[in-house]
Amino acid sequence: MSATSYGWLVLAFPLAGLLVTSLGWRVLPGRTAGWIASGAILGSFLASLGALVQVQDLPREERHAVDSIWTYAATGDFDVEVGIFVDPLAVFMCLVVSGVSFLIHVYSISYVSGDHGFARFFAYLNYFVFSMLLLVLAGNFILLIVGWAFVGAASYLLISFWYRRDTATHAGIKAFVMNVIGDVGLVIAAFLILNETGQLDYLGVFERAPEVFAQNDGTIVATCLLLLVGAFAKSAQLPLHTWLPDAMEGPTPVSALIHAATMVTAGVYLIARTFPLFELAPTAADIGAIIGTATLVFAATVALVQTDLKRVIAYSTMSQIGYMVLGVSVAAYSAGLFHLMTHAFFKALLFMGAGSVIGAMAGIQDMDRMGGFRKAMPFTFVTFTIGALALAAFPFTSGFFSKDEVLAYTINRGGGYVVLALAGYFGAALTGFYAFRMVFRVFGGEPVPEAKELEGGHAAHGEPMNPMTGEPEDTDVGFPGPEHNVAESSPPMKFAMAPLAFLALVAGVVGIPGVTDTLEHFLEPTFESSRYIDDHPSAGAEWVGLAAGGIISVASIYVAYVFFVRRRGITLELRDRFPKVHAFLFHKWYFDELYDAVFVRPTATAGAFGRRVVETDFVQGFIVGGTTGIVRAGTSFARAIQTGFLRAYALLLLLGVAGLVLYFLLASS
Amino acid sequence: MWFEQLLFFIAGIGALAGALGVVLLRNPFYSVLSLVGHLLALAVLFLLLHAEFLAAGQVVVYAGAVMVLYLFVVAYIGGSDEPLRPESGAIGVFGPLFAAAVGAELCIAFIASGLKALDTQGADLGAGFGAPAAIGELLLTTFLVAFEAASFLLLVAAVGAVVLARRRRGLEEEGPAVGPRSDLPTDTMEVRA
Amino acid sequence: MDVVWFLVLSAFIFVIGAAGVMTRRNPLVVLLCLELMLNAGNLALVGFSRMHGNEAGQIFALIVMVIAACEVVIGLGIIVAMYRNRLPIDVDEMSELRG
Amino acid sequence: MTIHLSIVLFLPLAAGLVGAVLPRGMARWAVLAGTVAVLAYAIAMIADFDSAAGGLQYETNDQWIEELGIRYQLGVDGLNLFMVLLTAIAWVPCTLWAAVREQDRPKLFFFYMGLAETAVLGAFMAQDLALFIVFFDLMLVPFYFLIGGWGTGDRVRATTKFVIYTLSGSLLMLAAAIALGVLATPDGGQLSFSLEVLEQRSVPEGTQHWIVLLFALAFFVKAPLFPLHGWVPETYRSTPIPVLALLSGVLSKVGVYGFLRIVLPVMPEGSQHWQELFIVIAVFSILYGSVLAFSQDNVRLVVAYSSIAQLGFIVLGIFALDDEGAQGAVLQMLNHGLVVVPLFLIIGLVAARSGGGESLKELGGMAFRAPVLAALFLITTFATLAMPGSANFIGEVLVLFGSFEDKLVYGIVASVGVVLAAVYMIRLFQRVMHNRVGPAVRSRDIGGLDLAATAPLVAVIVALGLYPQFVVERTEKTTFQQIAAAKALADGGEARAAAPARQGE
Repeated sequence: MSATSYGWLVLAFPLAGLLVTSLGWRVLPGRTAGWIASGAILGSFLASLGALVQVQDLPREERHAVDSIWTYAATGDFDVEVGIFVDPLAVFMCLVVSGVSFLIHVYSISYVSGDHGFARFFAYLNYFVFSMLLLVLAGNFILLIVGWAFVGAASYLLISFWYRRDTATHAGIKAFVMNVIGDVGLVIAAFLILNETGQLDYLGVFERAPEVFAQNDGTIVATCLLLLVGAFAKSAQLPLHTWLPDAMEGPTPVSALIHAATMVTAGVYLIARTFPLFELAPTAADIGAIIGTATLVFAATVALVQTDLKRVIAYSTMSQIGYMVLGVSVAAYSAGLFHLMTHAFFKALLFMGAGSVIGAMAGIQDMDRMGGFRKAMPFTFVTFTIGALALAAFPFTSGFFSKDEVLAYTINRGGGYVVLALAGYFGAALTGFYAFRMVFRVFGGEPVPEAKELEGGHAAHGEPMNPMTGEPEDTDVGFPGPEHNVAESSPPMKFAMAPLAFLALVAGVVGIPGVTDTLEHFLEPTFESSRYIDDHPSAGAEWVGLAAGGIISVASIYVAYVFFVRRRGITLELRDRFPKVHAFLFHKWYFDELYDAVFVRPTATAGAFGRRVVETDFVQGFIVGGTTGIVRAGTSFARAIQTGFLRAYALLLLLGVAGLVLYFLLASS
Repeated sequence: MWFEQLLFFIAGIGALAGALGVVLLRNPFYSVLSLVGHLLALAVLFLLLHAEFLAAGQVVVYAGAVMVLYLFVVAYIGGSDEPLRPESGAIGVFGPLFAAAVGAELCIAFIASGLKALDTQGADLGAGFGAPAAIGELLLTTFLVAFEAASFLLLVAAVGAVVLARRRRGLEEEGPAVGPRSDLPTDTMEVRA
Repeated sequence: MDVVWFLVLSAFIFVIGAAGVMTRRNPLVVLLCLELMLNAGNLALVGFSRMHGNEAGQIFALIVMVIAACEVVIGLGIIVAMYRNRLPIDVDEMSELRG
Repeated sequence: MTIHLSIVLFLPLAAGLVGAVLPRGMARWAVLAGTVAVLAYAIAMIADFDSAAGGLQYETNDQWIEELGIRYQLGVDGLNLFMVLLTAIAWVPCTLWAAVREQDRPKLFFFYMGLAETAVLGAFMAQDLALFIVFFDLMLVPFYFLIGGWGTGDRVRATTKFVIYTLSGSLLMLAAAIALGVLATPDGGQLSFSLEVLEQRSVPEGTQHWIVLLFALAFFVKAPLFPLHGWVPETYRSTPIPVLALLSGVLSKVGVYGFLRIVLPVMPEGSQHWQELFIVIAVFSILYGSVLAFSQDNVRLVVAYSSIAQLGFIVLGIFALDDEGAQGAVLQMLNHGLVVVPLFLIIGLVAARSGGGESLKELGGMAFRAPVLAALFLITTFATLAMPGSANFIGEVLVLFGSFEDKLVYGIVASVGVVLAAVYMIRLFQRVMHNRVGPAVRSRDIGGLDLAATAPLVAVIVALGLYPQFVVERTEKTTFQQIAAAKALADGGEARAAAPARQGE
């Protein structure tokens, strides 16, 4: 079988899983739906491995394959096939997506086992994985947009999975709309590409682009900026990030899968995929790098003060994606993608651990209420800590190699990029701090009642309530289900977390500078047309960077240790001393308030204005009123004539006859 | 030739007089009789125009049958005089005025301008023009549909008239309670039970 | 014999009928006046038929007579129904069509 | 296989007449059978249709009123092929929907349904301007009675408004059409309203201006577009659901179809003259409809205003005077009809589950006890907001691409409408299906017969989303022909020279 055949298989498995679980929701007993869905993703993962083997068999300079099954739409210049494009980048993404997805599917079997929407959940998950793989494998921009929007829709559905919660549905609509903004950006970008190159297929576009665009041509910069709009909306970068923290309303496996490991990194994939365009538009690439850096610092600062466990991880996700965006924007493609992979492992792991803790807390997500879970949940504690270490780039964990590779490449570009790299190191310091803030506050300290209860072997049972608003849940439906599962008692959860913990620790081996560099070599065929392909820092320089990163990481973890273990009151003191700073960070730099004032309210006001003034006064009053006024005047005239007197009608008739005859007389003479 | 012209003038004056009689006589009974005279005069005119079948039909069906129906109805509801009340309002003034205007226009059209293109002496007629045989043949060939439709129309009209004029019990029983309305002007032709 | 004179005559009869329709209030007489107008039309039709030497005009006149008969029958039926229902027999009183 | 368009055309009316003489209970099934037969015939026609041929197929061309040059001329080409199919598809579920519910005076109701289908099919298939107008106005008659006789609420007012609006529009169009026919007749030529002939004749440019304007007025009212949509709120509120689905899904297309069939090919100069104005109206309708749809409380009105926005997109695509734009508009005409019909049927189901409440405040939380209904609604919602992967997306993208080509600014402003569409449609779905259960809501899943009415439509939406090329390849040839003359003008060329020679000339 060829690489593309495997590519189609990769897509076919989750699609089949989607159809089976969605159409068979009434007949599938117990947890069957979950196992079917997981099996489908496993099939997809195996097919990705097959594709990997096949791609590696291709000659190095021709290491990509295209295939299409039917014409999607073709008219005029617009010519789109349902086609896939398989190359090392796509295979790499497929492996990451399907692999992590498989583990999260298995995790979910336990996590949502008590939920009324069990089959629905897995149908959505399979739909999501299908969409994500479609996005990754798409062979042209239109199909990319299709996958792009599909993951947005799946994300919407899963965020508002517990749809009786107002907060969840609000978060869902917010995420969806932000994503649609990104879609529109992509559509316009696709138009510009089509208009200039006459192509929509990747290969054709990349081939034609250097011929039609001058370096930093206005059109190509605009195109790339529009691509960035799409990428940033999906990857929650400034200023289109506000939906991601709210998206934590979804069930925790969803946060792990979509809002940490896969979908939100699609923007990084997009930039890497369209790198020939970005290299023609360095201005746009620089803007991308700057925004990535700004996001990573911004999100890290906000993560310092949030108390909702999942939101802290969400802001951490934004921050880490900032690193990736920075990486792919400074042409460190394999470094950015390397970080994408390791981040998928450790962030999924962190979310799973958080899910386990939230299960133990019976749905409560507030870190202020947590503490001392170390003894009650040893497995969760160990895996969560491994995740936090990798996030903090502790030496020789996976995050250590990937993050520092990004920063080393950035420094290597020299000039202003050094400033960006320094900001990156600053962000790294914050990262270590907030990562271990979580660890120490959740697992350290005195055990809270729930932790004690769990130590005694009883899972806590809380009143079902919305963790955001504290409102009681709609128990008629039972969302999100009365049962809460913790990893310690659920083999599927353990089964999912253990491999991820292992990978979070050791996945760095594929990218040890000067030693392995496996990933870089694997991805090279995709990026070999890049002008920066041979432009990488020496192994020595990278090791210097690694050493700096390691020191920063250890130091920041130590500071967290001091703040949260040794001298516990210090954070409160800081908060009281700098209340404005705290409020500023706690309110996430007031972005939500700003958008509310700038976009939401004016639209709503315009709607109200339209309804009250334009509709009533202009349309109904002026136009309708005018029309009906004329009609009414006409009818009142007619009424005046319609006396009901027969003879009056006869008179009018005769008048008409007289007039007609007169007309013909005059006309004929 | 002079005979035809003489006949035309006599019949024409008769027709006009009959028409005026219909309009001007106060008693409906006399109006009907006047119309009968008018129709007979018209039949003569038809003869002058070589429409023998039509003239016969006019006399037999129209003046004979239809007018008898009129007379019956007049007799049934009582043909009281309609007083020469001075017409109030515009209709009384404008009605005849417009009528006169139309008449004047038509006359201008006919005499002065309209028919110059035509041979006013009329076309040469073949033998049997307007004879029953010719008309009958036309009716049963070219104008068959019109003929059948007309017959159907007559049937419908006959049934309709029966339905309209039949005695309705419910109304009859309610009827006497209403009685003649006293607020009506007494000069209209009113039902007097 | 000039056909025009027949037409002029028909015009006069028509006008007299029209004036009658408008001035008389007894529906019976109004119907008679309508008859007058129809007959005027007939006369014109027959006149034209003579002029063209085409019998179609006479057929038309015949059909008009049929229509007239129908109209008379229905009209008289209505008048009788009015009489039975003790309504005033006056066209000015029949103004249910007022808008 | 020979296809006789007259059979397609008069089959529903015949079914209605048959239903009128059958016993009370049977009328509905007679008309339903008629609509199914029309659908079968339409599908056979699609299968038989030669997409490579550019001109009219299955043409019927007879003398009708010789003195006025009016011909009974029917024909199908790429432009109206799918409009005929849309009509055929839409009528079946709506009739079925009505048939499984108790109706007052069922014979009359279903007779009007049949008559309405005949009228709409006639308007789509007519190739003679006068014939088009006859059917265009005939459409009004059954809908007038259906709304006035079977509507709810203040139906008299609604009907009156609807009739006054559309009638004044179509009267102006009648005047314009007569003027067009007469003025286009060369000295000594035979008066003709046949579109083929009119395309060859020309009317002075100054005259074209006002004739196009009058046509546009009628079509904009029918569509409806801002600011001629004054009849929409009341009419939509009062119309019975199956009739409303047809009114919004199919009837609204007749107007925009008229642009492509009549206005652009016959009066290219006039169309090009008003291009800017019409684009502004279209863009404004997109924004205005979207914003109002966002702020409506009544579910029907949300969809009503969303239709205004969608029709704005279609008009934008047409008057972009670009191949892709026009192709997108044609595709979108089909797509919009296909999504609006199930949308309104679902709204009917939803209202039945909330004790008749159609206000968003009274609705909510239905999904749990009605998962299948929710799934159907969800797919339709996504298709309506033109999510990539639906045929609507391809339609909208083509429209936008077409408008970007020459009118980049308008296109970008219009793309704001895409975002707003996401807002109001998701809001609609969410407020109905999600959130807390509304006070009067008694949710239950969709019944078998209603499923039979809606599910096939949803299946068609999904299928088209997978393979929009099915429509595109059959329509594009004719679509390009229809706009060729006006497009050439817009590009600065000569209209008549650019129009490709039609077949049979």
